[in-house]
Amino acid sequence: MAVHAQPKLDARKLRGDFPILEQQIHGKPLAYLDSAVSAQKPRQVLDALRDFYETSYGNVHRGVYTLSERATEGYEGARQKIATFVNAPSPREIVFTRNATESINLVAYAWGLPTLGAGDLVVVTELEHHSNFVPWQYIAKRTGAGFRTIRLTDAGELDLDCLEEIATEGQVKVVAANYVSNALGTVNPVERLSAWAHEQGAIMVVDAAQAAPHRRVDVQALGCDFLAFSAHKMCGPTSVGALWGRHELLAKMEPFNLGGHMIRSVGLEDTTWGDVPAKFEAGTQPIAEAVGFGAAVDYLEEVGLEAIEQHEHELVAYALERMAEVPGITQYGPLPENRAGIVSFNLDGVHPHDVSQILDYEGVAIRAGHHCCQPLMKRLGVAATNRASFYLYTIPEEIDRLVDGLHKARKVFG
Amino acid sequence: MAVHAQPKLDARKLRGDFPILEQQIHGKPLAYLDSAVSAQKPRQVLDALRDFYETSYGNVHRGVYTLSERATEGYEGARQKIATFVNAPSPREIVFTRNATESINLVAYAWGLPTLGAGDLVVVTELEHHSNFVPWQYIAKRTGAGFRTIRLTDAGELDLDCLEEIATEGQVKVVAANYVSNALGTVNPVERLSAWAHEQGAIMVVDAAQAAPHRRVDVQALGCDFLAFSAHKMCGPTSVGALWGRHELLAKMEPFNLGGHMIRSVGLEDTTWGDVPAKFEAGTQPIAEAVGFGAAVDYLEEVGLEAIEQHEHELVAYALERMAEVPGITQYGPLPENRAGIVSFNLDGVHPHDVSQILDYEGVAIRAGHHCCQPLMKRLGVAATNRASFYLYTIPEEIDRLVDGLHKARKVFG
Amino acid sequence: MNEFDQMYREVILDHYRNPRGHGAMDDPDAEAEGMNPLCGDEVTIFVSLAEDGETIDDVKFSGRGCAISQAATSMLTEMVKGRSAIDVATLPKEELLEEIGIPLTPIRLKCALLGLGVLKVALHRAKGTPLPEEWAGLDDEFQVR
Amino acid sequence: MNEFDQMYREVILDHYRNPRGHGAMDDPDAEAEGMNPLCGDEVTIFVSLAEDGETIDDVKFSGRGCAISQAATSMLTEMVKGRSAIDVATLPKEELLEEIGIPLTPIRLKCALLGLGVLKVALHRAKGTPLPEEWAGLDDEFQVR
Ligand SMILES: Cc1ncc(COP(=O)(O)O)c(C=O)c1O
Ligand SMILES: Cc1ncc(COP(=O)(O)O)c(C=O)c1O
Repeated sequence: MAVHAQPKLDARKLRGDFPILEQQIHGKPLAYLDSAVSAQKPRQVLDALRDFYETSYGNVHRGVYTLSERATEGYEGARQKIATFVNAPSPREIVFTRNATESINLVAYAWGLPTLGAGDLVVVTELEHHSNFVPWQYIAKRTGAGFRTIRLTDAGELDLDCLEEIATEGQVKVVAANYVSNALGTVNPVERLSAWAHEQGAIMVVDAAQAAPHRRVDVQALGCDFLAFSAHKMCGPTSVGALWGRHELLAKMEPFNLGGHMIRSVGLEDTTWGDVPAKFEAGTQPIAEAVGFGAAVDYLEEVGLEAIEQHEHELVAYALERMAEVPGITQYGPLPENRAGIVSFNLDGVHPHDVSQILDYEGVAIRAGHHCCQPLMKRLGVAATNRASFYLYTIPEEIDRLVDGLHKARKVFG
Repeated sequence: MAVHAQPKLDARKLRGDFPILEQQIHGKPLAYLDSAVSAQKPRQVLDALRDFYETSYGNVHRGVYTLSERATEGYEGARQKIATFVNAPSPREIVFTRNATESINLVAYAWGLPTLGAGDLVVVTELEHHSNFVPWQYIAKRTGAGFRTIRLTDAGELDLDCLEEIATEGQVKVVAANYVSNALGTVNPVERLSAWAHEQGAIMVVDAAQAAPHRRVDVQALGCDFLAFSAHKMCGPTSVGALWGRHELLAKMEPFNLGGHMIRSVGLEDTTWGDVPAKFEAGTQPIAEAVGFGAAVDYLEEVGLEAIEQHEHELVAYALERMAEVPGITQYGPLPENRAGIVSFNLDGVHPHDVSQILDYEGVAIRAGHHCCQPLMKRLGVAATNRASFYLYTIPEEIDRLVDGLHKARKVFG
Repeated sequence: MNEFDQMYREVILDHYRNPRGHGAMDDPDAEAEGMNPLCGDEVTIFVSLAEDGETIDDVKFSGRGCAISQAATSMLTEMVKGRSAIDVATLPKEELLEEIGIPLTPIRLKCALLGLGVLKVALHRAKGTPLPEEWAGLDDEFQVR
Repeated sequence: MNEFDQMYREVILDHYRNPRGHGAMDDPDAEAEGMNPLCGDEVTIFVSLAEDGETIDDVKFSGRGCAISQAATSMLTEMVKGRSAIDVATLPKEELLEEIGIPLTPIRLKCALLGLGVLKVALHRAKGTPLPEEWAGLDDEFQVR
């Protein structure tokens, strides 16, 4: 991965863009270390949203009047920005959805339901978020296809040695994997999985929910067929996400949600579908949210994806080192070299809920739970972990405060 | 100015809440007469959105820290407001969706796919928006169920005389109808349809996308089983809608989208679903949008639904009367007594696109097209109509300007 | 001239009121029918070629629609008569738009290009050649039959 | 006392470190097992009744979880011993919450009520009575087995 000679990002300066970070929690400055679950929003995105509603709001694609044209420009302009962001060959390959979860369900329902059957295999990984696990498990069950998982090594990385065996058990039709694990921060070898999927005659579905906010994602370089991500994890609004898909696949697929806008013509007997991407965008679109998504992508590009990746890499290396000082800590996941800005750990004798609660009293927000990764939790042999995750506005002092809080938790429960 | 009754709502004052209405289009003040497609947003809603993002944003239900708790309160508080708004017996009967279209698809997929089969009938009306027509047609086709439409009288009202005949043609399993037609403004006899549906042993699905913004909707009085609506048509943000459903039906249903949050436990072999409504809210929810939706409902309640209905009734009566003066006009739809604030018409010799374009040059925004009602357009024997639609911020002068614009269009094309 | 007068300038209204080349054709050398899904506007185009099988001898169209779509198609028939089919099949849309000479928003652009799109599909079909890259998907978009 | 000291006050930590009634029971008169789906915390509760078939003679629990859920369950076992089963089956949750005596956010409330929920389900099952309205769906929520 070529990191360009790009200026390092100035997290301290960028924090000024995030109004929410200015507050105190329980009398301490807020240290928001839960960006993997959702990122905070810069003024630039909030301004774009508000400005759109105050000057240009209307429905898109339908009205022959000025507001509707402005809204259409805003919405389609955002589609173009997002296409460029992931290096999609064409903006019509970008479908706006509610979130990464819906993007994946769209593929599972519209591609999977009519395509899969007995003898076919659906392959996911043990490291998946439920959103890239449960839809495939469900659709496999409904269609009679088999369901297999790529297992993990003890280092928390995919064990590709099991691929050969999986291939003997049926016709692999779809491989679904995340690019970056939300629970461990593992960066997965998506290019290799794509190549393997294609050798099997399968499609490759990439869950980029944790990758798109934090590193350069290039759908052409990854060689995948579908890629899903959410705006809210990348400084954008809630309730909008995107699915990128190869045009030839999208064009052949059945629709998913049905209704206004996605049709060409509706008759009592027969209804025909509109073109891609309209075919997949039934009903009133996430208009303002897409505009906000576009503004978020502008913001990330301005900061620089390479700079963000580098910044988080430094933070995670620092965090792993500092946290290792805490007695009774167990850390999960790979070495910093192959890892995004996420640390997952447990503290001996202190339940994650209590860790997280004690940290909240220190103004430090981290997450406790199964992180929507119950198969992984089973693999690790734990019910839950603590997780701290970083973003472009995270500063090392926040990691120091996290470590101080862990010491305090140990003292309380000592 | 010819509004007859003493207005209970001061539209002129309310306009001050809507920043977008302060602008000029082609040098003329904006007259936004396309609220049926989407309503504009008051400052109160935009402030609530911004304030939420700036002070309380976090993911809901999962974090054991302050921001997440605040966000959860905001999100669940909105659910409570919306439940109260439609008089739902319990807030857990409210599912947040992207829009009315998705609410209907949820029922069609999760209830319809596993329930319907050959010999069953799905009944919709000729007056439906595509969003309450195409999902049912599609699911009927996939399951082998029959698909029937309740036809219209020449006055643009449902012809309930055909119900008896329909009932002889199979086992009616679902009746889906809109409460208020977006194309004609017809107010449909939903209570009677609910009663009939239940006599048949069918469920009743109400598309309230055009009703909820404009009149008091009471799910218990309507006697229906599901009710769908969208925030963006009721002064709320885009990308959030709601489905109300009876708990016993929701509890028995399969899920729709699958992924994070909607599960109870995920295993390699077996996955179990969460409770209602979590079961239907996969992935990160429309968090900020729900909060905005709640603020919109507060705004509407403050103005008063009865006052809104009365205001629009006066406007539509005035519009029908004034527009009848225009030579060569054909008006569609029922008498004002049974009609919401929507007028649909054609001007002899002038295509709707041209009418709409000419009006845009006068600052008047109306809609031209099939209004996502192609079956109705076929019934009316036209390809498209012009439609003007009113809301709480509409004033009679805007109708005067519409009429002036129609005279101008006639002159241009005379 | 303000924008309004430009869009509904006299020449557009004249073509709309008195469309040139309006009508049908028996036994055309090329023919196609399409619609603009947004508004349901329909256009059918008929082409007859000269003896050389290359020169466009006559073009006729029928249909219904807004002033822009009907006037643009009417202007188109005048523009292409006497030109070679291959020329017209690869005609840049800018040439027609210049002739129409009015400012068009993206939505009205579709109206203006309906006739040209249908004509291109008709010619490429008759020749058995694929649509140029820029127009790919057009037959789909205008539901050309 | 600030909020922090309240939530982790000594009595809570003491019940967490030294849970009363911790353990299993052979041949209990009522038994149920549940979990908090949010965090995977698990609690199994065993009840033995006195000769009269009504009075709670002994309660034991096993499980794992956060300080709040474990301490609350421990306190609960002390609270209910010697009371009548019917009383406990309809015990208002406020009584337990008062005993716990710390401010609880909605999420921590679930932790605090896990043990009580499981106990109620166990008792109602043993008696064959339905759960009271206020607790309906509880068995579902805590996945009680
Ligand atoms: C009657 C009716 N039903 C359904 C819809 C669909 O609403 P949405 O596009 O918000 O899903 C609309 C709005 O276009 C409508 O007017
Ligand atoms: C790896 C991964 N995949 C998928 C998702 C689901 O994203 P969303 O909830 O925005 O649909 C998440 C976020 O929780 C994630 O971290």
